[in-house]
Amino acid sequence: MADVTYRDAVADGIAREMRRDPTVVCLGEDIGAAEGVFKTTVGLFQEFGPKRVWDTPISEQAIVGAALGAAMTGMRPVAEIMFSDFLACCWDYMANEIPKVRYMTGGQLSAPLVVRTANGGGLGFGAQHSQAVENWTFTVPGLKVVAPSTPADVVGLMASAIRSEDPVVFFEHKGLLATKGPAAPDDHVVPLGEAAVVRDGSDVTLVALASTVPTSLAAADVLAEEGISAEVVDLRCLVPLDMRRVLDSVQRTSRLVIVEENPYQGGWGGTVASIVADEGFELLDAPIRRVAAACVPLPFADVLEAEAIPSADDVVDTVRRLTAY
Amino acid sequence: MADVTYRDAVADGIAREMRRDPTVVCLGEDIGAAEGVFKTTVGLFQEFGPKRVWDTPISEQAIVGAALGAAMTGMRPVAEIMFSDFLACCWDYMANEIPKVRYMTGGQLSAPLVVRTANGGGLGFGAQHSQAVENWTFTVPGLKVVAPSTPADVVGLMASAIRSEDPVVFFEHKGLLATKGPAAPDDHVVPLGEAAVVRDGSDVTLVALASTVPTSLAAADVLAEEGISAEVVDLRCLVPLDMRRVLDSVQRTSRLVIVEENPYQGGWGGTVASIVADEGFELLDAPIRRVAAACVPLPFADVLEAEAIPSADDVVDTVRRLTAY
Amino acid sequence: MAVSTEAGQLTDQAAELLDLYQQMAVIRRTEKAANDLFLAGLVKGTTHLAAGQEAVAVGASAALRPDDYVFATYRGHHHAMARGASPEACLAELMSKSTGLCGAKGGSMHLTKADTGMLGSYAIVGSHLPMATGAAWSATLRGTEQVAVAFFGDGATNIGAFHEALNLAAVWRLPVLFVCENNLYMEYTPIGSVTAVANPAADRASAHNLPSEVIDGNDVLVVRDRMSEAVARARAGGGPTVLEARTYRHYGHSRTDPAKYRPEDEVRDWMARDPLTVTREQLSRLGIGDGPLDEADQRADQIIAAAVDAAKAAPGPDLGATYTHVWAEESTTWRT
Amino acid sequence: MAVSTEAGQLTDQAAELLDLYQQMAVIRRTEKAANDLFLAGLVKGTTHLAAGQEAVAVGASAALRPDDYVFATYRGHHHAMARGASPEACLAELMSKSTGLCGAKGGSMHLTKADTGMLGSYAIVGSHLPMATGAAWSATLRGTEQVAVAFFGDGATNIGAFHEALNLAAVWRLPVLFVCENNLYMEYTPIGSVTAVANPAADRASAHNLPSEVIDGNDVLVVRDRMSEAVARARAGGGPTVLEARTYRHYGHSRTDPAKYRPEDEVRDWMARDPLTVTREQLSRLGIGDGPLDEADQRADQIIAAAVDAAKAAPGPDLGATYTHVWAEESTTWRT
Ligand SMILES: Cc1ncc(C[n+]2csc(CCOP(=O)(O)OP(=O)(O)O)c2C)c(N)n1
Ligand SMILES: Cc1ncc(C[n+]2csc(CCOP(=O)(O)OP(=O)(O)O)c2C)c(N)n1
Ligand SMILES: [Mg+2]
Ligand SMILES: [Mg+2]
Repeated sequence: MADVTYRDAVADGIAREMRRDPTVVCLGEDIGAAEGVFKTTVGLFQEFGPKRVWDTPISEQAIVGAALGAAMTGMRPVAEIMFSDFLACCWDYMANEIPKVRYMTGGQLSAPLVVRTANGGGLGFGAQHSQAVENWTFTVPGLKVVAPSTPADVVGLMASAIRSEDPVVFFEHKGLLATKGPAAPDDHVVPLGEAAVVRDGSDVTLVALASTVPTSLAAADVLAEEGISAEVVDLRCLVPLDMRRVLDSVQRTSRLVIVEENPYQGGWGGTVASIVADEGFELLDAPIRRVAAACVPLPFADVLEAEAIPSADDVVDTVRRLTAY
Repeated sequence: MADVTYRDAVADGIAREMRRDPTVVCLGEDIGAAEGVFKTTVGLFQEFGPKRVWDTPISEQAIVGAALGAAMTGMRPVAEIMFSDFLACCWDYMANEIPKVRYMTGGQLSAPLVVRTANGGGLGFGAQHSQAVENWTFTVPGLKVVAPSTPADVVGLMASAIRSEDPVVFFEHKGLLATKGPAAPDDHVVPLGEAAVVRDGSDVTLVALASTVPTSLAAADVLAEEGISAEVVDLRCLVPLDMRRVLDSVQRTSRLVIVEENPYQGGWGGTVASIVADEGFELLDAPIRRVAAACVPLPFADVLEAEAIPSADDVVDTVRRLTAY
Repeated sequence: MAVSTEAGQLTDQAAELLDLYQQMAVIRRTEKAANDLFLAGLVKGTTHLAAGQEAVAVGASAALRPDDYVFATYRGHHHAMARGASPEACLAELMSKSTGLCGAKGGSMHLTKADTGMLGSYAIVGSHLPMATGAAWSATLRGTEQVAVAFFGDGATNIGAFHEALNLAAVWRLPVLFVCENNLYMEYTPIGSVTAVANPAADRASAHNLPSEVIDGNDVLVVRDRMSEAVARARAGGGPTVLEARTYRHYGHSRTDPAKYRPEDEVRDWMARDPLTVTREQLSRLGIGDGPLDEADQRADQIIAAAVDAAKAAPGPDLGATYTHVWAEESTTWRT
Repeated sequence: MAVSTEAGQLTDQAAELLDLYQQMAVIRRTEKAANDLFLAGLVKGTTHLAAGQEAVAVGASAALRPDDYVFATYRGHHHAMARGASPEACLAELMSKSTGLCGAKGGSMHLTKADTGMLGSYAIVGSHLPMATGAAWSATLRGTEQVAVAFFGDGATNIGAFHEALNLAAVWRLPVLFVCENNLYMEYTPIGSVTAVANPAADRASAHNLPSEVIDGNDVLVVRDRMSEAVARARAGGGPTVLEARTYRHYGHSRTDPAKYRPEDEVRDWMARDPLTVTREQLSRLGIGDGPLDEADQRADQIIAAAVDAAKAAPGPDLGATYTHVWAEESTTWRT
């Protein structure tokens, strides 16, 4: 099978579920006839028509609020929030409503919905269109958080996300949209909460997510030339978080570097690090290191943005120093 | 001097700055003649009148958005968001606008404003009125984050917050409002970013914030009876984060327990833990432990809420097991 | 309901109105009980009583089908009960009992009875209007001819979600009713002092090309009839309506608020227009004397007395309940 | 500006209009240059061109005092330039040069010139309306009689912040102008298909008890005059006004969008009403022939050619700039 883009995998992943389940409906800004600003909904309007693919006004609260109301009443809405930065415009729904309805009604209601969003930096979109905000959603009990790094994972995790009885935030990384990988086979389903060891290694564990997976793999290539064998774990989800695979890997490597696109303070890697510093304390032969973004809003200029966001070089440097420890 | 309540200290702290600086103005819902839902603005409307203390509609975006516009143009607004859960209703301003204007304009604009908010649980207000969300703000570069635990610190940190040229989110813990402590002396100013060692100890360091300071102190009392000497560090601010004092303390105690009211996943303690697991790795004689809330929306019933939120008993248990390590 | 009167057999009209009175009387007493229990320390946290606003809930419910959807606010006890929640389950919830509507995990602000279409009470002002819009959207997608109703306060009309919901509902022509209970105050602040228009909800409807009306929210028949028209229009594909029901709360905003900020004569005038009084007068005009009404009051007293006893006797929740209902599968945790 | 015409000395009226034309011509060419530079790969990220909408910015600015405040959107190049930003500084910003308006940290979507009252361009739709409201509030608090203006698109009228700002501004009677540039489209979707009213901004003003008007946004004199009235009212304490200027963008929404979703005749009609053409015709009616206009065009060409050269020649930012302007004191970091 020919390789496909991550971008096309998004539309493919949604379309597969829409074919399977008539209660799956999409809503968002410019997702219909216009096929999405990122072209991640190409073909959906044509195949499924205006009763399944709904264009909305610029009303992020209404979008996810309506998705919640529909999810409570028998539908499986897939809502697009165009850039993940705009999750801030409907954060009340993301943090206070969607993840809490099941709990605060004592299980009477549920919210089987997906909020998809284009996430992350590296494209020169400036401070308000470039953030990697998986860590925002990570703070909220009741949300499942998915952030795939390959086209096949996009399809397989989209299936799980849409089928999930729990609300899922699905982060599609803007920097990966044009990347290619093997197409997902028919009926491909990747369960939520299973990390993937995408490269075996023995000297250090690199824990990565979405864009930092290719970053870490590139770093591992460089390190391999220097004789350092890095294992790369793609978390794929933050919730459920597959700490078993991380701890297994650290058991073998005894060194841990976490590679995050979000800033260090408040980043998801802090939680991963703290679990390892607790439950994996005896496995460690060296300090835990985190390669994360600088504590700055993201600058526009590409050279500055590259400086702010973790690069393969940053990972290589960190691992080099750590293995020398 | 007689002891004062934390609640009264809030109004006192604001009033002191309003007397000092005529550009300080307050806005929020029911803060004027009604003197605030939590009575944390008592006396302000009477002393300073309607040109300094403004009642707003229920429009959280307009409140903090207007505060930002005013801050850019010569005022020092102090905006109240009634419950910190409602920061979600204006999260775009908190995450994308207020902290980024200085940076994305290359330093042309600034946002010297304070957003005050009643934070935290333990009062049976249910899932949407009880969260401790300092960790939300911690994820955002450009925000300073303050969460005092005593009346005197409220006054001293309020002075620094209002005088700061940077935006500050000021968390007033609902569970502490009725607690008492020594009044702040005249001209009391506590610099942002200085943690306080509120109890000396030698066996373990407890790092705490706001409500978890009394929790940790209570735990330390119990532990002392068992011969375990716990040092308690009150961070007072998350940004700037005083890691120097934390690392100093761990150097002496070689054991670290972080006590947080927010849930474990995405909690601020992850960042503290990861810094110590990196820079303090050699100081540690035992795993780092975090006592944090369960990954659940907060339940209404008091017994359930108490189960979800860290208690002194939880801290005692954790320390006991850790010192036995 | 078969009730005998001084005058013998009841007309259908009178019987129906008497039934509405009975419902309101039960709600009124539940609110009083909630207040008493709060003052006695048996209800924790906070509570927002709807006494005085019963006619909105009961009148509106009378216009709905059993499978229609209702979304309410933290001031939502009356809506929960009008949609079938028992006083006992409501009071048990307030008293943190395992028999509570939400198993004591929701509390006063989140009363929900999903199996009878009461899809929750929400405590962030305005947040449920988009949800009701979405439920109406879902009804059209599924072709069920259900309608959804969002009840909200006057203060909610100043928050952005209100407008986003109205616009989306209008553009998609959804079967949703936006019913404002204008009780003249947000918390302690008169609504007029923070709102640019006189009728906070109705005067905003035209901004979204929606029909609207200001109605007497203390007259249960007016509410029922205006709602019936709007519901019929919505069910027939005619889109949303904004109704603004003027009403008044008898207690303060929440908890122990004595509501001192309200002018005495305003309180007096509105108390004279208590929806229960209004309905008694209407019934008397229909020839129903005090007998059946007193009977209804007594029945309500008995129901509430029994409800309070049962709620008091019920057990508290298991601690294990803290960890359930976070995820669909109880076994799931956030990490492995 | 002293300009000689075929007919000799210019009237004041003509001189002023010629100046407005000159400004628009410069903006037009800056936008064209930005597009060319984008296609040449010298502008990264994204850019939203305002070509076609110049009359709104230039006409509105002509009605403002130098110390008034302007807030714009990601489609804000014209506002930045109308408020004194040089084409060179704008293009340098787009080209990631250290000489850019924001030192290459903002980019196309965040052009700002605070020292001349252009308080920024904001890329989250609707977010700046509350900010402008706050700046107007600040002006009243300081007693300066400044006004604040928020420019925004038709699509922005459907987001909650729009309404929150209008209501607060109305209740506090603030000197703020809400100026909608209705260019008929949000991104690729016709505004009418997602908006419940025909005039997205003007038809919402009454929901907040504000005066409003739909005006010709391609006629710089109309914009100037209607703005002048609204500004005078605001300065005199008469409160906010909503103006909806109908206009059209010549390019697609952003980047390389070919805007294929727009009907050909719509494009043709609007291109015929290009604000530069409209102004040329007005000037010709005032007796100004092609000479001064061609001169103005040539001057604009020269300015832009020089600006492009200078921007190209300018150095990129130091990597150290990544870490500055996060905090007031450069020394501060988030931790010790
Ligand atoms: C977004 C948000 N802001 C503020 C509050 C705090 N609050 C709770 S009720 C209330 C007043 C609401 O007034 P109204 O909508 O008129 O409803 P009523 O209480 O009168 O029924 C406020 C401000 C809230 N719950 N949510
Ligand atoms: C809150 C938010 N939602 C979505 C977007 C993405 N977006 C950018 S521009 C735009 C269309 C805006 O349309 P309009 O307000 O008419 O302005 P125009 O681009 O036509 O000038 C959208 C949807 C955004 N920037 N912010
Ligand atoms: Mg009210
Ligand atoms: Mg537009």
